[in-house]
This record gives sequence, structure tokens and C-alpha cells, in this order.
Amino acid sequence: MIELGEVVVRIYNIFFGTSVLFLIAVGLNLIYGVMRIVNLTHPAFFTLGCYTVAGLGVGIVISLLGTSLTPLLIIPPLIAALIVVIASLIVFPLFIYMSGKGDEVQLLVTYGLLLIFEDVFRLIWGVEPLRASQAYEMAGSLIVGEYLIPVYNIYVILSALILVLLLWLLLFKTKIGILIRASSMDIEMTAALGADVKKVLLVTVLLAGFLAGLGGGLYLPSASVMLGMSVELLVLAFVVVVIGGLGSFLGSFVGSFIVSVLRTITLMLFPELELALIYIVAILILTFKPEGLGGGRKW
Amino acid sequence: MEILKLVNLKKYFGGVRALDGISTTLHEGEVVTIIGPNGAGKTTLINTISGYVFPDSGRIIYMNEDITKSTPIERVNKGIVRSFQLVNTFDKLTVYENILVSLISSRKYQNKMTKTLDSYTDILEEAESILKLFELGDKADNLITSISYGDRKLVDVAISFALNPKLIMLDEPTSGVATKDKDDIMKKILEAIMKTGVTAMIIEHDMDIVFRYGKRVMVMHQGKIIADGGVEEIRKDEEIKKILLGGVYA
Amino acid sequence: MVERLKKAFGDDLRSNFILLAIIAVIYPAIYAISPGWGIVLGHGITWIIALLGFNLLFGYTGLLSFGHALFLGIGAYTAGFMYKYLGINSIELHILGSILSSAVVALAIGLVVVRYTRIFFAIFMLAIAQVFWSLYYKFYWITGGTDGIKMARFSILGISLEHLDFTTYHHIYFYFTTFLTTILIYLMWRIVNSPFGLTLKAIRDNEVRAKFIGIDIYKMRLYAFIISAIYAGITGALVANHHRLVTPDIAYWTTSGKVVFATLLGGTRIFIGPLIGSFIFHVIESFAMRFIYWQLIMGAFIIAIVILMPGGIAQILRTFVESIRHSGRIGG
Amino acid sequence: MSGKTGRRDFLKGLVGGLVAGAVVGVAGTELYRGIAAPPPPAVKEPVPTTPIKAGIQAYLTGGGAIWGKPMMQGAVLAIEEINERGGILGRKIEYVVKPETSPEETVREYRTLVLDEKIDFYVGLISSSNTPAVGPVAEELQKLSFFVDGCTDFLFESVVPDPRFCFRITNIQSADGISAALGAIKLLNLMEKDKVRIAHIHPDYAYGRNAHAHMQITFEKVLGKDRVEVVYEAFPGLFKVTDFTPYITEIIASKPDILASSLWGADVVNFYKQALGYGLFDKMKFVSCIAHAASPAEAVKDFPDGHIAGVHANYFFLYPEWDKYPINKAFVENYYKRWGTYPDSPAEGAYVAVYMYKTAVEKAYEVLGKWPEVDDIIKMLEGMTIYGPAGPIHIRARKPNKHQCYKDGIVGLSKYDPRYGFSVLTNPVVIPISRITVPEGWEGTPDPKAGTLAYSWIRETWKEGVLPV
Repeated sequence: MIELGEVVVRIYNIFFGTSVLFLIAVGLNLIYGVMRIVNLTHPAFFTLGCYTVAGLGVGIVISLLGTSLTPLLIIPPLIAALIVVIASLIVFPLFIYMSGKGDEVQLLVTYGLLLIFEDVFRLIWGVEPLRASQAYEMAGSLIVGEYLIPVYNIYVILSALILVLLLWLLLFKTKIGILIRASSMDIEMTAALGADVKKVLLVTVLLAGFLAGLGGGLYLPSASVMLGMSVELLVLAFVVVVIGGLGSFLGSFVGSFIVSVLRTITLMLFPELELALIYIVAILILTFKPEGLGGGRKW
Repeated sequence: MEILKLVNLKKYFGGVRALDGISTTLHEGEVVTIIGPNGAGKTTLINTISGYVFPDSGRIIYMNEDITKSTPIERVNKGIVRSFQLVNTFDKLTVYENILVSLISSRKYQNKMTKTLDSYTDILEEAESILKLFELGDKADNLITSISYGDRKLVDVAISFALNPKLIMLDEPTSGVATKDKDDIMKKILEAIMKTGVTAMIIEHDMDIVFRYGKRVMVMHQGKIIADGGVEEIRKDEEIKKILLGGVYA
Repeated sequence: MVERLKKAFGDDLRSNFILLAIIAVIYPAIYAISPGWGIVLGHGITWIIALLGFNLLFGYTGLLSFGHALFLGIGAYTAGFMYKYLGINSIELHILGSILSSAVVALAIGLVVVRYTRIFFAIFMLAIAQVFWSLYYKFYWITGGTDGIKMARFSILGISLEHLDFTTYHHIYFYFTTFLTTILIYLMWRIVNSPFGLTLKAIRDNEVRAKFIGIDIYKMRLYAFIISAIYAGITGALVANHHRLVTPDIAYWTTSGKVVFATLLGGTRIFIGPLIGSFIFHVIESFAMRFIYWQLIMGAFIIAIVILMPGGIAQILRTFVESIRHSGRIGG
Repeated sequence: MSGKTGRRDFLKGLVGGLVAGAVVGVAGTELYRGIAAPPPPAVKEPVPTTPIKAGIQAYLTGGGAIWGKPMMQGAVLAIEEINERGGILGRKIEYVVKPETSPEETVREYRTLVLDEKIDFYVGLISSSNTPAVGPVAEELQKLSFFVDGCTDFLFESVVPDPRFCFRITNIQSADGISAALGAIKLLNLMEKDKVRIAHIHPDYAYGRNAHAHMQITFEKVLGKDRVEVVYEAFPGLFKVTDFTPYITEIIASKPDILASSLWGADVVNFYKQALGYGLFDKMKFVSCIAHAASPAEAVKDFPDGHIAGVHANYFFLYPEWDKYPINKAFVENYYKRWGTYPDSPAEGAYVAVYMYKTAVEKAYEVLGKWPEVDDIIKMLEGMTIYGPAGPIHIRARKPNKHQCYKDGIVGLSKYDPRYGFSVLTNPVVIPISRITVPEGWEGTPDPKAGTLAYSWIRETWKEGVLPV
């Protein structure tokens, strides 16, 4: 017999999982959508966000403002986003170089960058897993029936929702958003119409970096970050975008949601199949619906 | 002998009537030039005959056989071959290799993987004769992307010829070629057609070329054949002139 | 007319065999000076085969497989299972077995995946390879899980090598593999220069036109896929015998990455590319591993090579050799 | 507890000449076995003055680095200490470090160490996947190799059943799961319960499977099969998961009494952090066989109190108590001075490995009167017992598991200690290693599914319902 509290907690887990995966996948899709670059480096940006919060952000906040919850919730993820935006800016020339080049060039360059990032993390932050769970602990837990759920995760879910809204406003209601969407449809045409395509690409890369950094920054207090994390996230992120649809904004959400639901169900019924089942679903979707479950929509 | 018979072919794209009841007959050895304004349905007609698109209704009879539902490959195997409006070649191969590919396909050699090409002297010889036919011999070893646009158009046509076609359809073989070279190309193509005796269907935009080289001319407009006859006949028809002028030169 | 089929440097058999011969001749000297580098050459020669297979699919057919670890895994586990469950340690039988198993698996998978191209094909292969990898993990009572399957030294022509010292044993492995690689290079050279090979290139360059000159693209791609898988499977069986251990790592996506990067490093448009790529990649990797921050070095190398020599190292070599020939002709 | 008594006996006999920090080799009765016990030669040949070269191979990247780094530090510390005191018989030790990665690359780098760097001995390896890969290569290249961890039973039971050149320092893998389960039974008084509901969560690779099998059979044998009920089992991929919340929910929903786990490194950090937010630790007791083993300051900083803290059946720096066992005190102090952190299981293992080499060389020199050949060193090592920071450690000379080192396992309860700023192991229970491992000379066959002799041995020889320690 399943109790109500159990159901609530599981649904809540699904929302949390969806939020985190979405924050990784959306940037990956954004860059693919606009630049047609399969950015293997993207998970390293998320990881950089995590490292920044654990190794820098929380320390800064506590030394300046003391250990109080609200600044800890808000400031470290923003610092993380800022650092990742700076990192994106540094590697941006490589993205310009890659756009329009073959798949193989993109795979090589972005994989090379991923390797470099992993060692930079080691150089700066060492080999031990890092964490900064002050905010997670201070936020406490809610009681749901016989269960406890951490309040911090609700904060992550809400933040992801707000981000979706802001992103939607940016993409659909601002000039640069319209240009980004236009570029994703036909970049040459957009250029022909007189738009500064390089600027659009810059904004896209920085936006993807911002989202990854913020995502990592929001996620970290509930987990830890360690070397090799970006490599592990990479395949998972791919599965998410394949299920949702490559390059699709809506697909990022759909893919994240489906992977989260799948995880929860497999772990409940047959935990041994967790990884294999996610890959198998990805294969089935590629076989029968290669445009993904996002309905093949670009946005 | 009748080689191709089209019976009331219709193809709509949304509200656009690309083919609106096309019926006509081609005889063996005939060379038909198709003209008409943009959007008249010329390319769609070739696409339909070659199997690139399927008609909404109507039938295609080829050598007394209904091929309306055949796949492109089946049609190629039966001898229906086409070229494309834009140059459509194998860009990282040489001129010679482009023609070889085509010969391999027509001889059904594509599954042969244990012996290198030099042991297939039959296709090598044939490739040489096709090169000669189109006067491409001196450019044979050049990468296709390194020769002039006009020559690439010729290679494109040569690829089609290498398939040993019975019916060849050329979609604007001189489009995009500098005006001064158009004559030369068209002359070479027509010579090849004459020498091989193949039945041909050529879409052409350039009226000068059409009137200089055409024999039977078919005029299309809004998915219909509005005229079909000898060059002189068409040239004199004022009504047609108006349509063509309105479509092409306006 | 046959002259037209004459190959430039790198696409001819001769330069491939000369390079191979040079390596086979200097190998004992290198091993004598530094056995470590001798073993690196052993890795290099082993991986050429898989890289050749990968390049048939990528360089010649235009399909970028990001899951070739799948077939290396099949080959390696076939050899492992043959030893573990049937007690077979003959390397010839291991190779035969992996040819069969990788062909069967490739046929089953190929029927579905060769419908796709570009990034979809890449990700598809990645996902399937990951499923196989997770199966090697999960069925640990059959596969040994991460402990893997331990193998004895192989026997060759029925002769056991169990009592040889390591150096002799490695020399035998090296020259056996060189011999096998030579044959497989020759076969691959015939394949890519056959009517079939030219057809694949045509499909790579222009799928639509290829279809309209009557080529069955699906079938051609499927054949290429199976041949490619067989080559990767053979390397898998050799790697299993070289390390005498089979673990799921060989089927992990990083192995696929290695295949892709090594091939691209060498050059994909030139026949000799995989041969050069395999050696250079292993040298760079082994060199980088001498440093603590080897990932950084490796990553920087990869990016630098892609940007500075987009055609791969073989392309640069070709330009160099052709320019020497050219100036020689003018001078003479 | 016989383990403790044994240790006290030793301490009584320990003469005051013991230099703090030095690890002293004690020649057991078996030490001279294999050498026709000639009288020590009167004239000793001069020892070469060239330095000895050590090869160290450790994880420097990825999730394994949390074990690799302390392992390297332990080995380096031992080498530096020895060099400071003039080296081994006057010969200084140099060292080369190589990365440990996947088996294929690890073997390649191992070969470079032996063949190119021409090392005299080798210390390294954490992963259970790598020792079975490197072991046969060590035998093939005839290089004296001390594997610090990579403790799979599989290595000396089937891969290298008759080793000459490779030795392994940390306790065998099966001992890990068994001692954690026994510790839990004792410390949590599980014998008194009518029924014990168990949930499992282990990393999905050989080590996790092994820990799962041995914890489970121990519970079943000691508590009785009918009294044990498995309510949930999950095997997340090693370092593949960062969000454990769905696992946590399922574990809580299955309402276990204890949660048996062999998660380690970042996995255990993520798991317990997230589990705290879901109140998991209030609802069950967490039984870990490894969480406190490596880099505890990082891995279990604010781990909840009162749960079973496992250290991989090896070593926790507070034990043996410093006041009673100065070797440990000196080790911890020197290690802290050198590296600014407290030593852990891999650090201790690597440290002991270097001293084992030193001790064996010196003993052999005493007997032979000249710098020993590798065979002489091996003869000295086989059957040797030396005293390391964790207590006496014995190298087996006979099958099964020849060349495997054995020392008493230790399990305790977790407790946050403000002095150190992280969770430490308290209430230590010492598990005599002889009670939980297959005795020398036992002839059975490994259990087909669990894959180990230990499993078959427990299944066949333990009495149901009896606590063996």
C-alpha cells in the first residue's frame, strides 16, 4: 500500500530532478539550436558553477555577510553564473571558430576543452569532493505525513520555474531573443537581414554559460562536486536532449521531465535497470521519433 | 515506339497546383524541351517522373508498364535518369570518379568490394568514352570542385548519361552558366543525345537556346501543358509569348 | 586509363607498407632502449585496425560513430568468454570468433542505425554502446563485472607461449599483430579502392544524387557498418589478448572517443590517416601521462591539432611529400 | 576481544628502544623459512651507493583521487622519513609517480615504470579493477609490487593464485563487508531483535557487489536467515549519480531497520547530505563498511552520530590509541606535519608498504651479508609480520590468498568530534581477522555468484545464530 506522503515525496523528487536536468540541458540545446554545435564542454560549465559556489561563493558571502540564509540562497549562484559567463567569454573565440565547421571538429574541440576544464578544476580546487551545504541545512525540512522533505529543493524548483519564465520572456519578447530564435532557424538569412550575427552568437554562448553556472550554483548546496563530474553529466545530458529533441527549448523541459519520471519509477520497481532503461528509452525515441518528444518544435 | 505516357497527372502542394492534369506521350528518340514561367510545374513534372515525388493522382506508363508507384531506384534501373537544376555532383571526387560511380551503379558493381577498380576494365573504358563524348578528357583527374561551373554542369549530365538511360531528363542544364558558355554546353549535350539516340526531356529557361536547339517544345503554365509542337509553331504563338514574357522576363 | 587510378602519397599501398615496415624494423631497437615505448608501439599497431574500420565508416561513408567502443567491447568479450567458458586461448580462434560476433551484432544494430546520419547517428551509436556497457556491469556473474575476465597468454598455431619471458612474448605479439594489420590494411585498401569503396564515397558526398543514380544507400551503409564493426571487433580481441584482461572500460564511451580522436588526428580523408593517427595518439597519450596534469596537455594537444592541422597529420605529410616530389621533378 | 589482548602482549614486549615514528619489523618464526639458515656471515659485502627507485601509481584525477592522493602522500612520507634517516642500508630512495586510470592505461603506465624507469619496487593501486590487471603483469615482469588496495578476493584466489612478486597491503575485500556487518550486530545489538529489515545501497561495480554479498551472508548466518528480511536493494553506478533523492525516498518507503552501504567518496557525501534533508538517519541505522576510510575530513565532515562507521576493515587514525601505541601517534603526527591533514586507510597502507620493503631488505642483508636479490626479499616478506600504524600486519605465505596481508579489522560508531572538525570513529570494535577470513590451507571452491572463497567458507562453516567474534 502506498501512502499519500510517499506519493507527494516522489512527485516532489521528480520536480527537483526535472529542474536540475533542465538547467543542464537548456544551455546545451540553446547552443545546438543556434550554432549547430554539439557542445561537449557544456557539462563542465555546470560543474564550474558547482565548484565556484563550493570553493569561492559561499566563503565570500559568509565572510562578508555572515551565515544568514537569504544571501546564501541568492548570492553564491549569481557569483557562479558570473564566473561561468567569464569562462564562456574566454572560450568564445573557439566557438566562433567551430561554428559552420564539421561535426568532428566540434566534437574534438569541445572534448579537448572538457579535458582542460577537468584539470583546471583539479589545479584550483584539488581532488577532494567539495560542498557548501550551509543553505541546504539552514533551510531545513518540511514534514509531509511521515516524511521529511528539504526546503532547499523547493527553492531550486521555484528558481528553475522563474528562470523558465525569464528565458521565455527573453526569447519571445526582446529583440535579442527574436534574433536568437531567427538565427536558430536560418543564420545566413538573419545575417542577410542585417543582424549582427556575431553578437547574437556571443549572447547565446554567454546565456548558455549563465544558465549552466546558475544551475550548478543552485544545485551544489544539495550535493557535492568532484572531479569527473562533467564527464558523467555529459552522457546524461545527451540522453535528456535526445529524448526531448535536439535544439528544442520545450524539448529540454520534456526530456528532463521524462528522465526524472523514468528514474523514479525504475528505482521504485526495478532499481537494477536504472541506467540501462534510460539509454534504452533514448534508443527507442531515436528509432521511432528522432525529432524527440518535444514535438520537433524548435522553441 | 511509345516510351513514356503520362495520364492526367496531378500534384498539389497545399493550395498550389504544381501539376494539374498533365497528359502527354513521348516517343523513342524524341527530344522535348519544356519551357514555362517560374512555378509552372516543370521541375515537379521531372520530380514526378523520376520518382522524387509521387503524384496525387494519374498514371505514369513507361514502356507499356505502369511505374506510378515504383521507387526512384527501380526507375533508374529501368532507364529513367535525371539531372538536377543546381549542380549535383560528388564534390570530393574527381571528374573521372564521378562518372565511374555512375557506371558502377548502372553495371550493378556496387557490391563488389574484393577487387580494386583497375581490374574492371570494362567500366574504365566506358568512362573514357563518356569523357570523350563530353570533351572532358583533359579535366578527368581534377577535383570536381576545381573545374569551371559550366564543366561541372557537363559532368552532371555525363553522370546521367553514364547510367545508360533510355529516357533522360535534364533540369536546366545551362542554368547558372555564363551566357558565353551556354551554347557550347548545349551543343555538347545535344550531340551526346544524338549520338546515343536517347529520348530526352530538357527544361530550359533561355529562349535563345530553346529556339536555336529545340525541336519539339512543350509549354507549361500553372501546372498545365498549354502548347506542344515544333519550335517554329511555338515561336509564332503570341499568346505563349505573352505568358513567357510575363513569367520570365517581367 | 588505369593511370587515372594512381594514388597520391598516403592513398597508395606503398607508403602504408613502408611506414609499417619502418616501424617493424625500428621496434626492436626502441624496445631495447625503452621497453615502455616499445609497448606503446604495440598499442599503436593494435589500434590501427579499429581505426581503419572507423574510418571506413566516417572518412569514406560519412557516418560519425560515437559508439565504436561497442564493437571493441564485443570483440574483447568474445575472446574473454571463449577463454573463460570454453578454455580456448588460441589467438586465431579468438579473432575468428570476434569477427563472427561483431558481424552478427553489427547486422542487428545496423538494420536500425544506418537509417540515420550526422549527429543522430553519432548519438544513436553512443546510446547503444552505453547499453552494452551497462550490461557488462550488471551481469557481473557472467562477465566478472568490473573485475573483468582474466585471460591466460594466448597460443599461436597451437603453440603455447606460457613459459616465455615477457620480452619475447611481447615481440611475438607485436609481430603477429603487425602481420595481421598488414593483411587487414591490404584488404581495407582493396575495399576502399573497389567499386564498393567509390560508391561509399559517392554516398558520403551526395546522398540524394547517389540515390538517383540507382544506389541502394541503405544497403551500402549497412555493409560498410558491418565491415567497420568487424575491424573494431578484431582490435577488441587483440586488446583482450594484449592485456589479458577484459573489463567494461573497453566498452565505455571514452573508448569511442579515443577511436574518433585518434583517427581524426591522423586524418580521415587519406588512407594512411588511421595508421599515423594510431601511433601519434598513443605517443601523445603516453607522453601526457608522464605529467600529473595530463588531461590538460591532452586537451590542449587535441585543440591545437584540430585548429592548426585540420586535415590531420597525414594531410601535412602528404603536402610535404608531394612538394618534395614536385621540386625534385622540376630540379631533375 | 582477543585482538586487543594480542596487541597488549606485544606492547608489553615492546622495548624502550623503539624509536617513535619508526616502523619496526619483527621477524616471526617463519621469517627465515626458505633460507637454509646459515650463520650470519662475518664479513658483509659493501652495499651499492646508487639510490633505490620506487614507482608509485595513484589516482590523480576523477572520483578515485580522494583515495589516490592520500595513498601517494603516505608512500612519499615513508620515503622521506627513510631518506632522512640515511635510507635503506645507506641507499636513498627516489620515486616516480604515474597516474592510475582505466585498467588498460594503468597496465601500460605500470610497464613504463618497470621497463623504462627501471624501478626497484612498486607501491600503488586503489581500484579493484586494476589489481587483477596489473598483478599478472607484475609476475610477468618479475617486479616486486606492493598493491596498496584494489582488495578484490579475485586477485589471489583466481587471477594470480600463486604469486611471487605481488603483495597486497590492505585487508581482503570480503573482510570489509563481514566486519562491518559483525560490527553492526554488536554495536546496534541486532541479536536482540526478532526481525531485522535490511535495505542495501552499493556502488554498481565489483566492490559494491562484493560488499553486498558478504554483508548479507554475515547477517543471515549470525542473525539466522528467518530473522533477516531484505526490503530494498539498489546499485547506483559508481560516481555516476549526484542526485540520490529518488533512492533516498525508496529506501525510506521500504521502512528498513538498517541500511547497509558501501558507497564511498563523493557518492557517500552526496548520499548522506541529501538523506539528512529527508530525515533518513532518524528512521534507520546506516551501516557503512567504508565511508570513514579515505579523507574523512572531506568525506564525512558532518556525518550524523551513532551510525556504523566502516573504514574498509583497515585503519582509522585514532586507533590503536596513541598513548598505548606510539607508532600510530608518531605516524599521525608526522603525516599531519607533512601534509596538513590526518592520515587514512590508503595513506597508512602505502606507508606500511614502503616500510615492508625496507624491513625485508634489512633482514635479508643481516642473513646474507650483501644487498639481497629480489628473491631473497620475497622470501623475507612471505610470512612476515611487521608493526605498522594500524597494528601488527601479517603477510600470508600459503594458499589461499598467498601474499595477502592481514590485520585485525576495525569498526565503530560515528561521532562528530569538534577537535578535528569532522566525524570520527568511536567505540571501536576490533574484529580479529583470523575469525572472518578463510584460514590458510582451506580447500573450498569460490561461490559461483559471489565469486569468493570467503562466501563459501562462511556458508559452509559458520554456525547459524552464533556471533563468531
